Amino acid sequence: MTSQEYAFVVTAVLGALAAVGTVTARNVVHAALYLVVALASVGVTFLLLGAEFVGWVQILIYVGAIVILFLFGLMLTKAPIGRDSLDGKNRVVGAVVAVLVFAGLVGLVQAAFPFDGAPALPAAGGSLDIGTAMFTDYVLPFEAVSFVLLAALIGAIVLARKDEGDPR
Amino acid sequence: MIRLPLVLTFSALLFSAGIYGVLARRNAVMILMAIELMLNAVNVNLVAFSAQLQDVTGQMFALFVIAIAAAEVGIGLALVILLFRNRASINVDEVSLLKW
Amino acid sequence: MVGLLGFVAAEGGETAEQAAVAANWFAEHVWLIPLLPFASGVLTLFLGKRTPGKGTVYGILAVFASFVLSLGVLWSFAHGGADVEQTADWFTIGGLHLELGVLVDGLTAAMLVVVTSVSLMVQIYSLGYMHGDIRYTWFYVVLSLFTGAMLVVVVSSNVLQLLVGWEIMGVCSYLLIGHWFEEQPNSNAAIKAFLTTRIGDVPMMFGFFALIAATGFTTTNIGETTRAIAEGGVSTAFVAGAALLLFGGAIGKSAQFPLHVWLPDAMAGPTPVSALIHAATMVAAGIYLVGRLFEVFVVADPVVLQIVAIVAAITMLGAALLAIVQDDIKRVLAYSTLSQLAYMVAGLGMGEAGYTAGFFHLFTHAFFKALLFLGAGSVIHAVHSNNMSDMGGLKRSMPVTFWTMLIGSLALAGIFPLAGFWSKDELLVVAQETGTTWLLVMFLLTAGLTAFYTTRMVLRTFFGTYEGAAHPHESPRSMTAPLVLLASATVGVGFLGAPQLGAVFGDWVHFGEHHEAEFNAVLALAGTAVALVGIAIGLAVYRTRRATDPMEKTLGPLWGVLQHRYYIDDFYMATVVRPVRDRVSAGVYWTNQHLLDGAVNGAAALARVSARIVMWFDRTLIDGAVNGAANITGETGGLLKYLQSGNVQWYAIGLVAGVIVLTAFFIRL
Amino acid sequence: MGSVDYHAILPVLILAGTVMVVLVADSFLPRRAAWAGMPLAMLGVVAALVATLTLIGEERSTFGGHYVVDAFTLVFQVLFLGVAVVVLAVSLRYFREGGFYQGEYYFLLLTAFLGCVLMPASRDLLMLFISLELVSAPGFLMAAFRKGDIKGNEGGLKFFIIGVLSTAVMLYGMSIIIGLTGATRLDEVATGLAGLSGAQRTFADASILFVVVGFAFKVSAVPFHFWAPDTYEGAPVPVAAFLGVASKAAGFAGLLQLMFVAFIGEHEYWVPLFAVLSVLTMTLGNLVALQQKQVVRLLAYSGIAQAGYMLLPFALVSADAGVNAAAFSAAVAYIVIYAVMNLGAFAVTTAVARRHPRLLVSDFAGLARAAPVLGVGMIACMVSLAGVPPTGGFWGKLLIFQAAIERGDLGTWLASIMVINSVISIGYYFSILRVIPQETADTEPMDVSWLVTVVVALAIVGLGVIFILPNAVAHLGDVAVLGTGA
Amino acid sequence: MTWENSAITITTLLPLAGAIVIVLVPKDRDRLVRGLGIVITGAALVLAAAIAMGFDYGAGGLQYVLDTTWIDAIGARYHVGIDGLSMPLYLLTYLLTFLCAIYTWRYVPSPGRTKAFVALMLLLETGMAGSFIAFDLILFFVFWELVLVPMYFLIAIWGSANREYASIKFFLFTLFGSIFMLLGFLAMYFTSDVDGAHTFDMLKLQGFAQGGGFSHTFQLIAFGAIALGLAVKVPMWPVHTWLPDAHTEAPTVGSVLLAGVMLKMGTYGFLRIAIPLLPEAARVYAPWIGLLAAIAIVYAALACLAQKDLKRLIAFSSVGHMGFVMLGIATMTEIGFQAAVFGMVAHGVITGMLFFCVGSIYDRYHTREIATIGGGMSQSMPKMAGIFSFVAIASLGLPGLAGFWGEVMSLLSAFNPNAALGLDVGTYRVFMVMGGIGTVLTAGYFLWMLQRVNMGTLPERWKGSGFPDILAVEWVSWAPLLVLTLVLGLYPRLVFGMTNEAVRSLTGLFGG
Repeated sequence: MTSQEYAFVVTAVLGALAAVGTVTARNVVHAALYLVVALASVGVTFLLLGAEFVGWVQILIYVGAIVILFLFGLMLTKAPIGRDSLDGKNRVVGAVVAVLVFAGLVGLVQAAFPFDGAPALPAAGGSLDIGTAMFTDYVLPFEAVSFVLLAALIGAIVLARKDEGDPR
Repeated sequence: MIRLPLVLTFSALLFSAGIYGVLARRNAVMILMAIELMLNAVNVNLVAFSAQLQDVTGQMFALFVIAIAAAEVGIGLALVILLFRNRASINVDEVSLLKW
Repeated sequence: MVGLLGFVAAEGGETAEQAAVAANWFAEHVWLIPLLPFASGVLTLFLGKRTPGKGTVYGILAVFASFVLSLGVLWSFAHGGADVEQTADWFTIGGLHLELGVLVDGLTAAMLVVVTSVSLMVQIYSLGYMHGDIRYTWFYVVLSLFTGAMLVVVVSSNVLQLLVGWEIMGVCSYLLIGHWFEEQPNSNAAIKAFLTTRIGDVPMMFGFFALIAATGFTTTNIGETTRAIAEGGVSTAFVAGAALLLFGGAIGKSAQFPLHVWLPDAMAGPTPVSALIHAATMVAAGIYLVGRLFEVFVVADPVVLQIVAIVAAITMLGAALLAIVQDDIKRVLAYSTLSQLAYMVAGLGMGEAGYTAGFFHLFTHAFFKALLFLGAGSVIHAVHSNNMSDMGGLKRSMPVTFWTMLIGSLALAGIFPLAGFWSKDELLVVAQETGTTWLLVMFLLTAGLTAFYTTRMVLRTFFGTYEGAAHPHESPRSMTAPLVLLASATVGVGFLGAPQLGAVFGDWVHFGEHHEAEFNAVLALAGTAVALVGIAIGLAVYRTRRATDPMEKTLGPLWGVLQHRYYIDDFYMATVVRPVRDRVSAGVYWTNQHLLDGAVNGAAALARVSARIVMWFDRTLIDGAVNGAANITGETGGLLKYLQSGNVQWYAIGLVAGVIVLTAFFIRL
Repeated sequence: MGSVDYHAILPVLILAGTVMVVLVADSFLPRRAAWAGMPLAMLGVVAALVATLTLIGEERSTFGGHYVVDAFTLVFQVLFLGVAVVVLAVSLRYFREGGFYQGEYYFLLLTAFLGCVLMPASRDLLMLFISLELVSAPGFLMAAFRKGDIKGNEGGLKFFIIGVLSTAVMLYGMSIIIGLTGATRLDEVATGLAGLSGAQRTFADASILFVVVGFAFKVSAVPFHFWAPDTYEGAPVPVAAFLGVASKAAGFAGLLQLMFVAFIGEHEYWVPLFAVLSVLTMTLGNLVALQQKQVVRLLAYSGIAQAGYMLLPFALVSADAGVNAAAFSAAVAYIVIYAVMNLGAFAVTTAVARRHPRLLVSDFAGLARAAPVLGVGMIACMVSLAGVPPTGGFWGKLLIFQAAIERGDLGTWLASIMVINSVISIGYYFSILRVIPQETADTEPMDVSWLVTVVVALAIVGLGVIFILPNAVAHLGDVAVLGTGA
Repeated sequence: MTWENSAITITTLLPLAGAIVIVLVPKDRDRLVRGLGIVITGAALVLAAAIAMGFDYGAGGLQYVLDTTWIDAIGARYHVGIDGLSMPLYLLTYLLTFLCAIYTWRYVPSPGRTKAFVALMLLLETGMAGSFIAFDLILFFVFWELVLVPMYFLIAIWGSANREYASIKFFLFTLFGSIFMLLGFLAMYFTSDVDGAHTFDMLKLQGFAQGGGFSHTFQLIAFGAIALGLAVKVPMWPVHTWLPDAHTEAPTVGSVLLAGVMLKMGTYGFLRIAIPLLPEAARVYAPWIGLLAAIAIVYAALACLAQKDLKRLIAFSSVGHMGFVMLGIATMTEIGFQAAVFGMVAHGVITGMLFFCVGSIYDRYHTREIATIGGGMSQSMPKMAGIFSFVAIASLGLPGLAGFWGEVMSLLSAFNPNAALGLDVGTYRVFMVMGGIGTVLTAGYFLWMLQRVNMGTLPERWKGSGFPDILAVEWVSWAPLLVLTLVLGLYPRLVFGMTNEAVRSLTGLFGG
């Protein structure tokens, strides 16, 4: 156990708790805040793994932008508060399925990458390489993603905007 | 440093929590949040493997996933708002006009 | 033309050489004989209505020509002409080669004369009898077709060609019985006749198949097939079977027990038709068939001929008894015909020896029975009724009819020297010679009965007082002339078989070695005596006309049995129908509605009821299986669609659960 | 890393340019003239199509092998661009009269087609993922384009939720595969997978399944199909056409590459999986379709069933390269044929929607009289979808069938199940077909856009060509098989 | 391209081209469309006749062969040709369609739509004719199925009251059967190995089969599948139940073509495919086919007796007649095969004509209920009644008319089946007797039908309805059939002469 690993474990536990909180909280705002914590812990994990660029992007975009978006969404839709209004009737089924998934995934992970004797990860690094790659090999996906974002943007505006009169 | 299985386990937990949220939450925005958790789980994997393999590909991939996730959130919220405007409710279990 | 001139010349008594040439000409042109009536039938059909006389002229001229040619053929045989066979390729199917052909021997020649002469008489007679009928032209068309078909049967040299003629004859008979099809009983009778004969025809067809099979499916030629049978190579059982099957055809067409039921009903047709088809010619075709293929019967196990004789005996006596109780004059004659046909069959049943006698009776019977029918027709024409109870005392108003019918009746009764006497006598002789005493007794018994019912008929028709409604009058020339001609034939033809005159008929028609008929005075006397006794009893009973038939009291319960035709028709109905009726309660009413008349209708009803069951089977089981399968798939879809609950989270659960299950299932651990 | 091969990506460039032009033009067009986006888009699509055609016979690769032009790419690109032409044509009137946001719609539609066009050329996991999203994201939005209609919202939302969920699962799988193999290029993934063993291989296999989920969702394979009927029904009919044809074909274009190139080495593992998917999909689709009364919904289930047939060739993969080639070419040929007949059906449905917005099966009664070309077209498409010999659908099925028999054992069973399913499917195709010639009180001729008429006529001609020259289509698959090196 | 190798292709595809032309004619030019229909079918008939003229009847084997590539992806070739077995049926197809086109001149049944009607009829013609010339299994199958859709629409659109049920039943039944047939074809394809390749070519497969290429078990299975498909089309008992419905509901022209030609595709398939390609299995199945055929004969006759609907009665009678054809085939003898082909042609001519009659009767009475017609047609329409009787009597197998030879020769062949079957003759003799019973019953129902339709007096309700007797158009379209009925009856060589050589080589496969 290195110090980095300790830090990761703390972050991960925090993040995990926050994640569970996100999906179980009875108050929408609480849920959103839990989400902030969970996403931030993921960002911290990235940083701990040495992926600085991705880590900061995570923190800025998710914590900074997306969660705000969620909050706006919650306010606009006047989301009510309370277990019944947030959770559906299939909590049990959902829980069973989720536990199964978790067990399965952990099983697979443990089998494929046994904990005992697993080597410590080196730092991911490469933030500079990312910049280069983004505009050389990855220029095509980059352009494509920009179209996805553009489409999402335009489409979201069209759908979300309040029409006066004619257009359905 | 950090051992891979630990990271992967964290990711699995995020992913499972997300699945639970998608299945159990009735509020559409909550579902969107749960999905974000799942996508983040993926990113955790990608970055961890990127570190293990000492290759930026994983990180690149993660960046694209983040971008796409942002787009999805935008689309999702637009749909939710649209639904809310027409129904004054965003509980997905009440949305079952279309069936059979 | 050369031949015709030769014929005339030969008649003029020129050289034998010329005569031979002429004779050959006739024999070689036999094919014209059936063709002419067919041609006239077609002409009448298409042009008849636009020709003067509504087309009758074609038929009569054609039959007359055929008649002349037939006489020529017979004459050639009289002058020692040999058998002639001419064939032309027809078609080949597999290894089976079929030829269209004519086979002329003495039997053919005699039959040709019978058919053409009676047909000619009937056609002339019909000019008057059918005058003003709604389907006058059509009647002549069918009459011509019938004549042609019958002639085809007579001249055929192969079995399938014979079958063609045979069935066309059947259809013509059907059309003519049902000529007045506006009345349902007539069309019923027509159908009954066709179907009953067809029941016989099917075995006959199988018999033909057997013959063809015996040649290894190479030919259908009568000579070759019968030779193939006779020369062995096939088992005796096979031959016996074939013979019995062939006899089936004769039973049907010649109305022998147990398929005799159609003939009395067939009297629903116009009387000339009854005379031609149901007395003189078509019904004789069955006998002709047996004669034509007699080789098969002869080489077959003797039991076959015994069966033939027994069937004949039953029919002979049974029909004669039935004739006693009939009121309908045509039915009297119909049963008489049955009985006389049985004589002929019995003759053949006695084997080679009876061959000539049987056919001689066919020959003579054709003339006097045609005469009797035409006479009866003349009477019916006058009184507008078939029933003898509506007649009586017609002797004075219809002298020609009376006298000619009297001749016919005496001939039927077997009184010397009329035709019937000679032919019956010959049969008696053969029975005595072959030692079939039981048959001899039957012959005599039947002869007595025949004389009795004939007397009854004549007395009830022509003597006593007239009891009908119409005003009887003598028939027109066109009708009386044939009567007179036939009456003279009745007087004359018997001598062709008279032993004292050389029995020329036997020179023409014989099987194997010509069997010289002896004259047996004792038998002749016995026959005559029996006939006279019959007449005497008849006179005694029916001399004075009474309201009810005196025999009714005399016969007691037997009268009822006879009135119900021995319950045979009823029996058919009961045995065939009852099993169905007990199960299908609704069938009872239905059966009563439709099955009152006869065995054929009964059989048809059985068929119809089973048809319903078949239909049910069809609808319920077969369709049901198909529809059932369709329903099952539909229902499954109906349940499955509820998977699509409309709740998106259930969809998500489905998705994730699907992933879990599939992973769990297919993962290699 | 050489310079970019602009000729190779020319179609993509043209299409992308058109997307921008349409978007920009729309903001300048007055609302009355908003329909003009359609001709603009059409122009771009046709230009892209021409550009694609100039590439025929070429083998090119650019962006470090992320983008490859070969026969497979071209077959699908031409197909997608053709579909785009048709969808655009049938959209014009529907959207113009429906009071929709037209410019944005054309923009989104073209963006989605951009994704479609990228899909077959993409040869790595990342590009496949992004192409898929490029198809999906506009799809989610267009599905909900009937803004005022709750059903439209509902359909869009369901599509979105299931879509994003399956994307997440797919990404998880991809992340593991990348981690295990260290590669994203499909051929490298194949080599990487070959080097795995033990538990890692097991994990990789599970991940393959996760990846398949993303595409199985796209092609609406059971049990990832639930969104399809609801979404189709709620969406504008032309969008349903897009989802039912282009989006589905794009899914298959991706799936074909993944399974026949990247994951080919693991076929022993995933062949039974696809067998199950295929059987489930065709059977459930057919059985439920029997119950449908609404035409778009029925077409959705029909599309599910058809997807089952298209999945069948995947289950035929074996060590025998000959059989694989046959299966691959059968799948490609079937997809092409399916696209033609299904588009025809949707085109007709779009036109009918104008008079009968509810689009019940009974609304098609009398179509043969009201609009003969549409009636005949619908009949031709239904007969063909049902696989009645000797129509296109039949040839497609026959190719699959032959491949299945060639494969033997499992293939034979699958072939039998397919035959049974084909028989069942006749039931619902005929439920539509049989009402078309019926006589109805309403004999007034239907007012049909000439564009739709032309499109339907083209579909009829297309089916006719397949009918007379089945060889041509059968060989499309052969051509495409060369490109993947499968 | 010479006349020799392109003649049948041109002739077969001409109606298809004609259908396309007709689709392009403006909708309101009704007469023109019908006229075109007559001209096109007439031209096709002339071409077919020219082919028949140029045919060498003495030579065995195929003539007018064209064998070229088609769909190499699935191994199918465009192999067409004609031989003695195909020729009569090929000609019959063109004749009947031509007559149907003429019959249509007067009017197109409700709901009109002349263009579609004529075009479908032409499409049908191509399909039917094509199945008789195809020598590649897939090509055969394509033509075979091509018939299905036009016929479906002919019934579904122009049929009578219950048309929907009938058309769908027809479609599903036949499609169901043909799927099995296709499976059989494919099985043969995959099993075959001619010069190292699989093949769909009938002649090559025949050679392969002769060389013992197909195992016994394989033959049994493949024959079963193919025979099922064919049997539905024939239709053999008990898969015949689609037929009465389809025939009854179809418009006159549809019934004529259905009965006249389409049913023959099934029996032809037995002679062309099932038996020569799978001779061993044919030997095993023969008695069973014979049994079904014999059952069909009796069953159909009984069913006919129960019918109240005139057209349905005729429809059921087809089942019986095809039973005779199948019985002939089941004997595996030269005579039997010949009888079968003759029976097909005769049935086509006679039953086609019967359906014409019934159609025309329906036109006048607007009912097909025998009880409602109530008899007396001889009074209202003597000529119609006469023709109807003539045809009915021909149909019951009267010697001298066409119906006779097929029946009698089929029964004759059943007397002694092919020795190669290794069966006791008794089995087939039982079938023969059943057939014989069938002929009696057949006579029964036809005569009973005539009694109830033609005979008796005209019921009150029809008095003064002034039915026109046979019209000119009807005369023109019927006369050839009537003449043919008579000519075939008197001169059966017309058909037997054509088929002799082909049948000989077919029987040669059994060494019988």
